[in-house]
Amino acid sequence: MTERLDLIFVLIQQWLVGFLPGAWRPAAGVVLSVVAIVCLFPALFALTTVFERKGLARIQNRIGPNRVGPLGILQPIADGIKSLTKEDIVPLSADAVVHFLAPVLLVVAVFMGFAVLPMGRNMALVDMDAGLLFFFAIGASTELSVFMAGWSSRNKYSLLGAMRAVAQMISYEVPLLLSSVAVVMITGSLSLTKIVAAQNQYTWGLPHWYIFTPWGLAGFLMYAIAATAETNRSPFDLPEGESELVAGYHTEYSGFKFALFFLGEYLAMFSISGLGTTLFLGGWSAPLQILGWVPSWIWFFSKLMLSIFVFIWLRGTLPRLRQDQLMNFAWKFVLPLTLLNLMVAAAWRFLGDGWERWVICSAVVVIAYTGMAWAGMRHGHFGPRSYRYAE
Amino acid sequence: MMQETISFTPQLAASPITGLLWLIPAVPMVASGVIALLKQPRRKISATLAIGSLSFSLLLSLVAFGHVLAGWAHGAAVRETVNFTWIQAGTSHVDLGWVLDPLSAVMLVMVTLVGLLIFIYSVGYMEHDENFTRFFCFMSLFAGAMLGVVIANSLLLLFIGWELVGLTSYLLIGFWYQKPAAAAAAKKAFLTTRIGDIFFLLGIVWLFSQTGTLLFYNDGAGTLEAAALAGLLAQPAALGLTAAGAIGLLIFCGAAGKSGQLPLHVWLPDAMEGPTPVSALIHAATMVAAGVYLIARVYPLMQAGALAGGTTTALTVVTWVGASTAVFAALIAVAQNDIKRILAYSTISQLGYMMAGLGMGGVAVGMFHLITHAFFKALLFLGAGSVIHGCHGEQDVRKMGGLRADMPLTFLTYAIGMLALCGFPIFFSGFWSKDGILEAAQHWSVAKTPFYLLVFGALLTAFYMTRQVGYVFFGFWRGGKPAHESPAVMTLPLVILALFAMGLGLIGTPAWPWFRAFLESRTVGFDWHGFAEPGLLALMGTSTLVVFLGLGLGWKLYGGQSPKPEEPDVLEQTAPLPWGWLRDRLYVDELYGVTVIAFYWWWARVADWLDRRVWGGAVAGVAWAFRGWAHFNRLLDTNWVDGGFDKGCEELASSGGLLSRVQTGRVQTYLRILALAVAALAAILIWSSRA
Amino acid sequence: MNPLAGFLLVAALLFSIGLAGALTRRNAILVLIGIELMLNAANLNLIAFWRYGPHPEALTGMMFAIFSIAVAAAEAAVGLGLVIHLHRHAHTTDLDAMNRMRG
Amino acid sequence: MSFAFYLIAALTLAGGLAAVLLKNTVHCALALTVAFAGQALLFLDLDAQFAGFAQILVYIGAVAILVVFAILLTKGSETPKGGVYSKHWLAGLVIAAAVFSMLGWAVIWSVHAVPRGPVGTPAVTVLDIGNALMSRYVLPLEIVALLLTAAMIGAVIIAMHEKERAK
Repeated sequence: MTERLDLIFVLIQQWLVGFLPGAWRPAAGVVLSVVAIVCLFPALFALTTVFERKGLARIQNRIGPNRVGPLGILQPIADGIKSLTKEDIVPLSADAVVHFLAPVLLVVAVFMGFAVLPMGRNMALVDMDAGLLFFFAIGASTELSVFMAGWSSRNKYSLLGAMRAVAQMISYEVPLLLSSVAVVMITGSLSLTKIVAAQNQYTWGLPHWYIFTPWGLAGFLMYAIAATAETNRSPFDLPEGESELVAGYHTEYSGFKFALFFLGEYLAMFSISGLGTTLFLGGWSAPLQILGWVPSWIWFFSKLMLSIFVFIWLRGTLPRLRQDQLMNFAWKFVLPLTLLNLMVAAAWRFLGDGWERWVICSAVVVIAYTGMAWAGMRHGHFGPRSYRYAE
Repeated sequence: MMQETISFTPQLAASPITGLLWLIPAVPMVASGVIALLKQPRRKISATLAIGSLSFSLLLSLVAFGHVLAGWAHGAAVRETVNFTWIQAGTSHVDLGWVLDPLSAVMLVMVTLVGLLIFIYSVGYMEHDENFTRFFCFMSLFAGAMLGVVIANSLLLLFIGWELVGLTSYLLIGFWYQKPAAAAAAKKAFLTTRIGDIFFLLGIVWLFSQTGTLLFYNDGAGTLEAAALAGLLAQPAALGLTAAGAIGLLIFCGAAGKSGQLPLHVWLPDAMEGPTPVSALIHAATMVAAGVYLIARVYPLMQAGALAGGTTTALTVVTWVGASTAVFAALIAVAQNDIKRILAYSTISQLGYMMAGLGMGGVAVGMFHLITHAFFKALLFLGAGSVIHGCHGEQDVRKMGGLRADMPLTFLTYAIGMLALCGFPIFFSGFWSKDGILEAAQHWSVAKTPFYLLVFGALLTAFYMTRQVGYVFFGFWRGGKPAHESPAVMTLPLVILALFAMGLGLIGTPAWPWFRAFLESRTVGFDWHGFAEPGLLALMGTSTLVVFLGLGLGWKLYGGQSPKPEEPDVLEQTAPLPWGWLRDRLYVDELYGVTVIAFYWWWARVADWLDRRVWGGAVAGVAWAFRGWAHFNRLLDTNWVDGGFDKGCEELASSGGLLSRVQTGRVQTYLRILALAVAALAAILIWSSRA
Repeated sequence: MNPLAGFLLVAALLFSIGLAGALTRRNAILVLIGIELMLNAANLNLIAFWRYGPHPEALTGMMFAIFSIAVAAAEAAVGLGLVIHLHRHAHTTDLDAMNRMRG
Repeated sequence: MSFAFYLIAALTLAGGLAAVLLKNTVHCALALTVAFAGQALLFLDLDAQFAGFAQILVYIGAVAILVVFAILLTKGSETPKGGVYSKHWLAGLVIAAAVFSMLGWAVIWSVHAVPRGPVGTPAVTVLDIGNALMSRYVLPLEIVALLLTAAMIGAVIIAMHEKERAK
């Protein structure tokens, strides 16, 4: 019974496909999975918006949405209807084609990223040999859509926001990639299913998740920072800083296109959290061996929602950074530490199974972090600094 | 065909500590490298690095020493080596390696321990120096190089360390290179020791050509093992020497240079221009002892061919040189007024004792004096440093006085060191080690003169040390600003060294010759009958008498009195002429001045003249000839060739004008031509391959 | 048609398009774009030969293409840096206007 | 020759043509990304998964963005007065056509001479590529690493704004 529950989506898919003639079955299976993803994540998006608004309200000592439906649960439906029925304004001087393509490209690219995420046992849409590379390749193309949106609007706030966003995304993509490479080095594979399988082992009932190793913990911290910046979430939400740039690159978007951007950003958050879960938090594996009977997809989505909660929490807690602080942080703090983490991971790989690797790797990581933080504070890299205006 | 590879595979399965022995010199060297990269203000880090690395070496050395001790306790003579091929050229190869045996183990512990204490002391002594980090960089480098000399199992590795040690000595003597005297002293030390080193290198090359290896011990194939020695003995050299004897003498030349033996001692007193911890570590305790250690290390070679109880030419030379150095330097020390210079001559003298001990009594006798001397001489130098520090840089003993009240701890420890050096009976290590040398001299079969020389030296030693202490610590203060006691970081090493200066004698008494037995890997037991050997007690009595005579004489002349600095010395009043000789260091420097240096001066003049007149004239002649030829050519050029060239150039210029139209400066024009050329080239290729 | 020939022809066409762009456009950046297209065409050739060549397991063509991609990235960075510098210097990116050989 | 190939090839060539022909420079850059994407799809069609994704990551993720930045920094998106094509555009076109005819001729004439490899998809995994990079191709890899570093430093230095030191 538990196995059936575990594989319930796979079984449903097979059952549905069974009605079709044999030649069509593989294609139909893929179409079904795509449809499932395309339906599921927007639903999750709707749920998350209300969750975020409620959560932020709690943090800010407010009530939050409470008019539509019980406790405001139906608020996203109202929002959706509103944005669908609003007038779609395209500025007169805007480049109409590019203006239209930008949100579409964003949403398509983000959806493609979900194709390689294993959301449960045997629940990856495509088990690609170079899955991680695919994910990052697709992720890189979202930068282009951001630029397209900002440039086509013919609005200086949009363009500035877009340039900030692109610069930020490029800068933080490097540590994002490098911290993932550590996992690849240990696992020896770019396939996300294999990465999860490598973590789905237990010693004394405890899982072998990578976050429970020195390099994994350090890598996860760096990954989390880079992911926050990559998705333009607070405290790295400069591209959309409403107090400075109105709303960044989607200032000139309204109605359904704006909703698409909104959707795209949340989907990017989901996919990057899903990847983090897969790389460091053991993917769909249970946190304790005795909990192995719980269906794997429940674990995946619980971890995903936990990450989303952390995102919301950060947004409610931390103030926004300044542009120069943001860039300095990326290149002078996060990047060196991820590079060091690669070496620590290599040391971990070659030090054998004994206790020495725990001691050595932990010591290196702890010393590096405290040392960098100390040096940074001392030389004022993160401290106050006079602002240099963009030239 | 030359094939150079570095393979680092030890040939012998050695114990873990022997395998790790290379860390002992390597760690201070690495520390030195790191310190070299630090900025000057990073005092704390550099001192910590230097002291930490040397502490690590000390720890490892103690482990190694314990390993040797344990092997000895089980009745085995420990001699473990790790050898590897450094350079492979065709079939011949040069091997390096290191060895752990009682000799190297004892030296390791001594060097690291004394070195560590001096490092700690230096933190206080060099506190106000702006080049603090540089100092510790050099000191660490020195420690590493010296430890490399100690563990070397190959004459080549030893020589590498030897030269490095010489380099650091040069750097440290000239540490205050702004002082002209220091810079000159550094150069002098470097050049003088180089003379010995050239002979040493000759000996190494000769040895390599004879035996094909430079390893000391290598499972019967090393140079110090029976097979190689027999081969060397069979090979005659000039002057009735065997090859073994000749090589031994050449190596001794190197040792004499480094250890300041007659006649190459002149650099050592001048080396006192360096900071006092340097004088203590390098020019008293360790580096100068390296020569003695070298002789001890190659002792089988020096001794090769000796009959039972007999001696060899090489050892005889060692003995004579050592004994005469001992007296010679002690005589000069009597008439010196610089506190460090007195100690420097005393060091030379004591090194002479060690050499004589090696020559007459064997490794154990010489080495024992080396070890005890290292401790008490380091103590004396550090005490002198403390005095200088307390007297604000004053070094002239005549301008001190009465310091026993101002610097009680320094006085106490200095007195212990001084008594140990004089060989005050029973309680001080110097007594036992010097006694061993005297006993060996008494029984020497060749001649009795060295014995008398050494006894006289002992008398002088006691005398000049009493004179110095009388001047410095007794009487009344004759300097300017009042003196003060040094900080704890300086006095603590003094106290520790003082304990060693007293206690170390216990391991080498005739009743319990532990040290000797350890070096020779024999069993030992406590036996009062050791004193009952015929003549021993009489000898001890003699030496005690001599010491007391020296002390008493010194005290009578200098104790409690405090002559003014301008006043002539007491001895000078009685015998001004010999005093003058002694004060001017028996004119050795001047002798060199009128012989060696004058010769070089003359030779340089000759070479200069040759350069100017003969070679310069030849060059000028050739130049004249070429100038004539050139004039001729110019005539030809202007009248014949130029016309043709001008015509050709006009042609070129006009055609260049044509070509320059293509050079528009437009990138795309170039690109276009490039593309056309590619297309044409491809067409030609395809067309030609078709046929 | 031979599949290899198809890919090679596409590559040749892409190469020529890139070349035409590099030869006819006035903007220096567009010239660089043309050169990028030419590089891509070359990469396509390499991959096609790898796929349809006799020894795909030796990975030679594939490796060549991967290295070529890396080098192209460096080339683009330096090339665009040069263009920006030129623009700062001459206040134009028009290649026709940039025909002086001296700064 | 599958339908997919023709579709992708058409997409790639259209992207390339647009990149060369369009008036607005930013549109050119965007068309260039289409050509890059089509190229990546061609790589996938050739079973070169790794190269295809690397193509997307490097070209779309980095080179295209760089081009776009360069365009904005040089104010290149404004159409110049004298038209977008150079004076000698006809010569360039003719030469490009000549090169194409040469290449096409060479391909058609010589392609049958290429020895055929094994039929079917070559089983090349990312692991194989990694092993090859770390063993046989390790020297080129190191050289490329050096080259990238040099290029990065060079690009930064070239593009760096030299500020006059007023102090």
